[in-house]
Amino acid sequence: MTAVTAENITKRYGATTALDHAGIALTTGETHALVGRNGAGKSTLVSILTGLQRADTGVVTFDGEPAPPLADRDGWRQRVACVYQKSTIIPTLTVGENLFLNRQQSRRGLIDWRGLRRRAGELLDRYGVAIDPATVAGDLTVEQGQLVEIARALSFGARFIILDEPTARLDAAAIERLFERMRDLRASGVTFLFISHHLQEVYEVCQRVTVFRDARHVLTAPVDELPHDDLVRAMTGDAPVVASAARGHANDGPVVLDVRGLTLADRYEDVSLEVRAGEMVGLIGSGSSGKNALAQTIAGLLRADGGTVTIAGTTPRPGSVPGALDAGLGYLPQDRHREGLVPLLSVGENATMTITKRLGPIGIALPARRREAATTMIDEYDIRTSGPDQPVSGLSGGNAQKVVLARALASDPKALVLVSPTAGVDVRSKQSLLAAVAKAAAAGTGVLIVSDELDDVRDCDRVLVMFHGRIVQAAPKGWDDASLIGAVEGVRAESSHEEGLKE
Amino acid sequence: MTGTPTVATAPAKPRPRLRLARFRDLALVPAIVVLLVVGAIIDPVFLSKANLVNVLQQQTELSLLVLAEAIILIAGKFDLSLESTIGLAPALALGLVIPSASHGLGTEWPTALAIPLCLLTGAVIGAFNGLLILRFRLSAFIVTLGMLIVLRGLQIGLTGGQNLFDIPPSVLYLGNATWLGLPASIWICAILFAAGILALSFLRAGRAVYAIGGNVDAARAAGIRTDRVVWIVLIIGGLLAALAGLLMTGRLGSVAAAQGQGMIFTVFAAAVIGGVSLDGGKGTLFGALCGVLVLGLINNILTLGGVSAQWIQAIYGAIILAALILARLTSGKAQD
Amino acid sequence: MTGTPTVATAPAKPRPRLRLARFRDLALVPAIVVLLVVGAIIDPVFLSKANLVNVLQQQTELSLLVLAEAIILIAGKFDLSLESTIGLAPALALGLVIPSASHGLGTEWPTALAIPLCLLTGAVIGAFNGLLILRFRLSAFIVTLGMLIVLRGLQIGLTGGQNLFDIPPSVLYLGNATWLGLPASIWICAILFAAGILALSFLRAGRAVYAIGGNVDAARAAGIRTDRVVWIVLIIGGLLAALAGLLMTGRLGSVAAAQGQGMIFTVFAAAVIGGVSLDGGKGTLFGALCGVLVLGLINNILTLGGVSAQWIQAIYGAIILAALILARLTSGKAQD
Amino acid sequence: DSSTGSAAGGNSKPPIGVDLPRADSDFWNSYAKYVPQFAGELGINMMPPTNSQNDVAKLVANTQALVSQGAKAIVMAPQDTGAIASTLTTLESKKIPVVTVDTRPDKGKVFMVVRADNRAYGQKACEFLGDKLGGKGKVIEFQGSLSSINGRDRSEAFADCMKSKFPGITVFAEPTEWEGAKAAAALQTRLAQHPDIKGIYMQAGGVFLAPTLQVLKSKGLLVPPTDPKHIFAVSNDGIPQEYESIRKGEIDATVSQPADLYAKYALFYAKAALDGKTFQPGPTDHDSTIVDVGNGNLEDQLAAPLVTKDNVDDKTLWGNQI
Ligand SMILES: Nc1ncnc2c1ncn2[C@@H]1O[C@H](COP(=O)(O)OP(=O)(O)OP(=O)(O)O)[C@@H](O)[C@H]1O
Ligand SMILES: Nc1ncnc2c1ncn2[C@@H]1O[C@H](COP(=O)(O)OP(=O)(O)OP(=O)(O)O)[C@@H](O)[C@H]1O
Ligand SMILES: [Mg+2]
Ligand SMILES: [Mg+2]
Repeated sequence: MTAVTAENITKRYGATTALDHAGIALTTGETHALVGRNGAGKSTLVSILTGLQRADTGVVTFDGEPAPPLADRDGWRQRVACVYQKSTIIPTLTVGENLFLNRQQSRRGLIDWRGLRRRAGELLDRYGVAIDPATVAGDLTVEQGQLVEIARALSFGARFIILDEPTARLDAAAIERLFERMRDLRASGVTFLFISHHLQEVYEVCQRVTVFRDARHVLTAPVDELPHDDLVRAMTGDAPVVASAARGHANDGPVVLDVRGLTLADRYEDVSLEVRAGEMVGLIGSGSSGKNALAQTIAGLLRADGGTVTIAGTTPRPGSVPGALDAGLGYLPQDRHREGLVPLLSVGENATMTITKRLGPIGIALPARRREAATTMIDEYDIRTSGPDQPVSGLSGGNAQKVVLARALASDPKALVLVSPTAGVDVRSKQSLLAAVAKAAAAGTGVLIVSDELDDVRDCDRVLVMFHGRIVQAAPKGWDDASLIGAVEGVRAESSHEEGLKE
Repeated sequence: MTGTPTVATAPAKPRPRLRLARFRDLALVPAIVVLLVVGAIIDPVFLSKANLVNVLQQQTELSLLVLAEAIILIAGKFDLSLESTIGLAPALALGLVIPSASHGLGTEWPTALAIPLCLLTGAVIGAFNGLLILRFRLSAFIVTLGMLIVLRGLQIGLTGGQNLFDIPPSVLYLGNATWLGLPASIWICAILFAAGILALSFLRAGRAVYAIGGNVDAARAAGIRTDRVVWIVLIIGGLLAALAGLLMTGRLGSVAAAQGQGMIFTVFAAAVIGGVSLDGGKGTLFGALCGVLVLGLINNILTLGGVSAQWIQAIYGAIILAALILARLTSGKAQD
Repeated sequence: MTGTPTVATAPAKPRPRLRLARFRDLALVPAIVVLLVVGAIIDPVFLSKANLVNVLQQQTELSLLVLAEAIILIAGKFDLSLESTIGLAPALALGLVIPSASHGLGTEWPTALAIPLCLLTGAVIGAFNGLLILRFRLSAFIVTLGMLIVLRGLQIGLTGGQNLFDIPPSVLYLGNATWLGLPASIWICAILFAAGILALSFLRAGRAVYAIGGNVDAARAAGIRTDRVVWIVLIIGGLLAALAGLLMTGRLGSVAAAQGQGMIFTVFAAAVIGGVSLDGGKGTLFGALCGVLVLGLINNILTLGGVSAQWIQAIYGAIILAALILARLTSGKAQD
Repeated sequence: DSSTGSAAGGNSKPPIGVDLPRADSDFWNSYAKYVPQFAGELGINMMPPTNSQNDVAKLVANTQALVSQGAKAIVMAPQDTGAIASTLTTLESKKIPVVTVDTRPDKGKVFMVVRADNRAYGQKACEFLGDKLGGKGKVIEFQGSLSSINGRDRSEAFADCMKSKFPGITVFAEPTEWEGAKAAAALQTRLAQHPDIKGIYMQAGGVFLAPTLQVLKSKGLLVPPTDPKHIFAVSNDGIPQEYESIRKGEIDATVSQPADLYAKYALFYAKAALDGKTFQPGPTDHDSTIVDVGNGNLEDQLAAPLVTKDNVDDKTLWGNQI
């Protein structure tokens, strides 16, 4: 009955032990969750289970038989399909070719392109993905790319499928469709290993759950027997923090972020919003709703076609990041790897990048002062690092995110814009990140949280909903999830457009 | 912004994209037409069959190097040492077969071995580059930069800096023969380019080259033996450079001690003008071929036009730079 | 034991990491020591002050180019055209001041303008490269490859391919003078390297260079004016190359039409042996300086050892290649 | 015959094509200046000259272009002599006579080679230095590129002569690839190693003269021949700067490579070929000898005078005419 086992797996990367005698066993036909904090070793186990890397010790078996040798890629692919955490779409090739990479149908030795396109179209149809197979993959949105990857993984017909954080960047409807498919496949006997930081998803689709902590296996149990708090405790090793920082209701402070009639062609249109000092405002929307472009415009990374952004009373030059920062903005970009961190530089240097002016006179940045400032931040935000001189590339995802947040808060901003602040961050780090944000708000900063996750905006005083480039609804505290999700997905968008807006 | 908020689905992308991609391949064709017209205006001789055949023949060796470099670039690697291989491979092969009196190495192996030895040398150089790049994980730029110097030094060392001119007729043949009214070297290049274009478009191994250049981790995850493919690509690169060396030897009737020196800059210029990206995964061999033709025509027109010797290099450089900028503007994407 | 526990700070973060990073900077120091020993064994003259000063002086121009290239590489860009700037900048400046009879351009501007004009030319070339790279979003490799050809062509065009001999003493001065018993050019290089090392370590703008090379999007989002910094870096690169051209002109007493030709390969080899990465964001100027010294010592030892002219290039290339491989093995990281 | 030929300038005389070898040396730039001048004097219909930029592939391409434009005779100066064999064969088959200047092709038929004897350059330099040094001491030689035939001829002749006539002299032969910077570095290093070096042979004054003088000056060795510290220097080319230095006593001699005669007699023989004239080995009317160099090729070996302080002001030297 065991479909897959991995026993006693150890894997080291130089000084880091990514897996330490860890293991997992999956029963045929179950959907098995694997959870753990950032850096617990989940993705490393995935790369060993899919034959991309060789474990230092330990064995993997499929249906009781030992795994094929590493060189036998086809052997592995018949046994296990995988959607990896990092995209494996090749941006320069078409969607169709990505789907059938290295197994293109050929006729008399030559690839049959027409047949390939047809089969790709059929495959995408089967999984309800409305993408032309002739599209160049680099032109897809993140979610479309992920759908293509899922379709490809399913298309191998393997009876064991691994999904490494597939939902991290999908919107609610897409997640629901994915779960629907997973249930169908499970009914036909497919085994799943499902990795996610969203614990409610684990309860929704999984039967059993395995927890890794610090590279070791901690427990495996049926989800019914493991209440949410116990699961968090298993992951973090201590009790979950529930309370968030106490914060007065602030609706009377000065306006610190004032967006008036902002328009950027094809991204968003005529957007206006206000954030007051001490206020927390959420801005949610699905993929391609334009929320991201709006945040980038406020930060000065994009220049709007029309409209104004005013930060704490000054209007910085449009399209100038230093201008926005000088006016008192703190900004946490969407993707910490792409826009947040310089991987080769130290934690200290990354954390102080926006406040170098304070590190010394006449353009000098004194290392001693930098280390001092960074040490303060490390303590304040509980960043797990060997010190301010460690290269930031050695941090786990959650800690890396804290460095970016610490930097956004370092300049004591009047207004703070956070984009997807908890993406790919484990449950514990999520809480401490949001607590740090709430603390800043309590100290008088106006906060705008831009996200596609309701969990990120729970503490907010108001939540704005963006759809197709416009703000279509504004919900005061005490909203109900269902109506917000409806608005995010565009249902009732027309009717709520006028009445919803507060200002 | 269609303003009809229904359930959000992925917007169906229409098909013109593919057509556009195909057009991008043809981006240089108008440039070639313009050059043909300009050439015809400057000197009526330009359009004569003899002159056009000359232009093609003069570009054959360059085009083989560009073919090699384009495939290597598409695979996401780099090979600067091609410009030394084009000299060393025939020099070494000839050194082994010709008598010491003609500056041979004294081995005087059978003449029939010259061509196989030349190609073998090219392949071995490619394989050695591959060893350093793939096994030692060295940057391809750096390895092949070092090899560029070493190989040129080897050639000077082996030949004592002499030109080899006592070339057996079998070696001269390819660079000199005429097949069906056209120089054999033109046929060879045409066939190799056609084979390359077909292979990169219709063979799994060819598509693997694009996949590796586009995202090597993804290619590996898809079961492509990335190291092996890259290695083979580098060996093919060395082989093509050696073949180019043979053609050049035949065409010029000797192996110059400096054969190929300085060519690598032109090779890169042709490939990039032709739309091949230095980042890997992008570009076509047809585009690269067009790049070679453009450079050849410019050269021919500058010669026919009698541009002053003093300024010819500056003008040539300026035209290349302008072509690069135009290639950037028409492709519409940032290059780095 | 002065342990006076004052305000409790963060749990004493140890500093060994920093030390390790500093050690990596010193990776080439053992190699330099080995070369000094080998040189002393080969010829006792090697360790004489005169010889060592010669080695340093001969490397001054190269070291300035390496300084320029290292900063540009750390910023994540590329400049191949430095090797033409080192010739064109002094040639143009001199052309404007010397009489037509000495192959000047006929303008005969005041001689005092020569040095400012030379530096200005370098800066303008850097700024033009920056314009093409940053405004048109062209690949730096390609732009500067084109500029390499254009600038060399301009020099030949302007001077008619002549070497310029009639150099005013003010221009000769820097390459010839002796300050405190050492050639002025050595002092200049030492001061500029020291300034560069300090600036890249302790200035905000210097750290910005590393941030841009490491991740330009992150640097932009953190409020660094990335385009402006890169532009300034490219201009400084051109300036340094022009200064190197001045020193070379002074040392050799003329501006050769081919001044600097082929140097860029050595520049890259020195920078990479010294630990500067072609991917940007990695490496130090001290390491690059060590790379220059290593190459200079190897050259000097090969000359003193009287290696045969026939094989000297191959041996030199092989040593460089070996050094690159060793640099890779000791740094322990893949290079691409 | 080819109907595509578009004769240059509507001149009825058969057009002659000239390819210049490079645009980056003083010597060849002087040659380039003399060519149109003598073409006028000889009444030749010369096509606009092409330039092969020291690249044999360009030389071949240029030749083909000249032929398609109707050239009836071609003057070229292949710096890389092996690589034109096929081109010469093609031209021979088209009955287009070729005159090569400065270098002799290793293989292939030409109408005439116009050249000064490069071996004689090395020989003359050796004899001059040997005499001045009295047959003993140390000499440094800046060799040209090993891959250039002229460099090789000069190196070999210099070495042979030193070995046979002045065995007491030690020669340090420095490879320079014709680069001034390499020569300067080698001279500095050798002077540190052997402060008693007494002679210098530069194979090309155009590139080596200024760097050598700079190094000597910085070492305080730029002194008149009367001073015992003087280092005897022989150069090669005959450019005006060398004459300047000889007058100042900085160097002692140079071999004048006759740029003017190269241009004059190259065009002369090209015209003669078209006029159907033929030549035999033996002395000529212009102080030179035609020799048979094998392969049925003739070579007019022009006089290449050694210029010293005694004859440096001779007005007939080309270097004194520009
Ligand atoms: N290629 C690598 N080289 C060095 N260290 C690595 C490498 N891959 C992973 N690690 C380290 O191994 C540990 C486990 O990483 P892994 O990616 O398996 O974590 P994860 O549980 O998937 O985390 P996340 O939830 O953030 O995805 C981490 O400390 C990580 O930094
Ligand atoms: N660089 C770009 N150029 C042109 N259009 C873009 C670009 N990036 C995104 N878009 C398009 O602009 C619209 C708004 O995108 P934006 O990224 O602001 O939305 P988002 O809500 O943040 O989406 P996601 O969550 O997928 O990032 C979408 O239609 C998107 O496809
Ligand atoms: Mg992971
Ligand atoms: Mg988004």
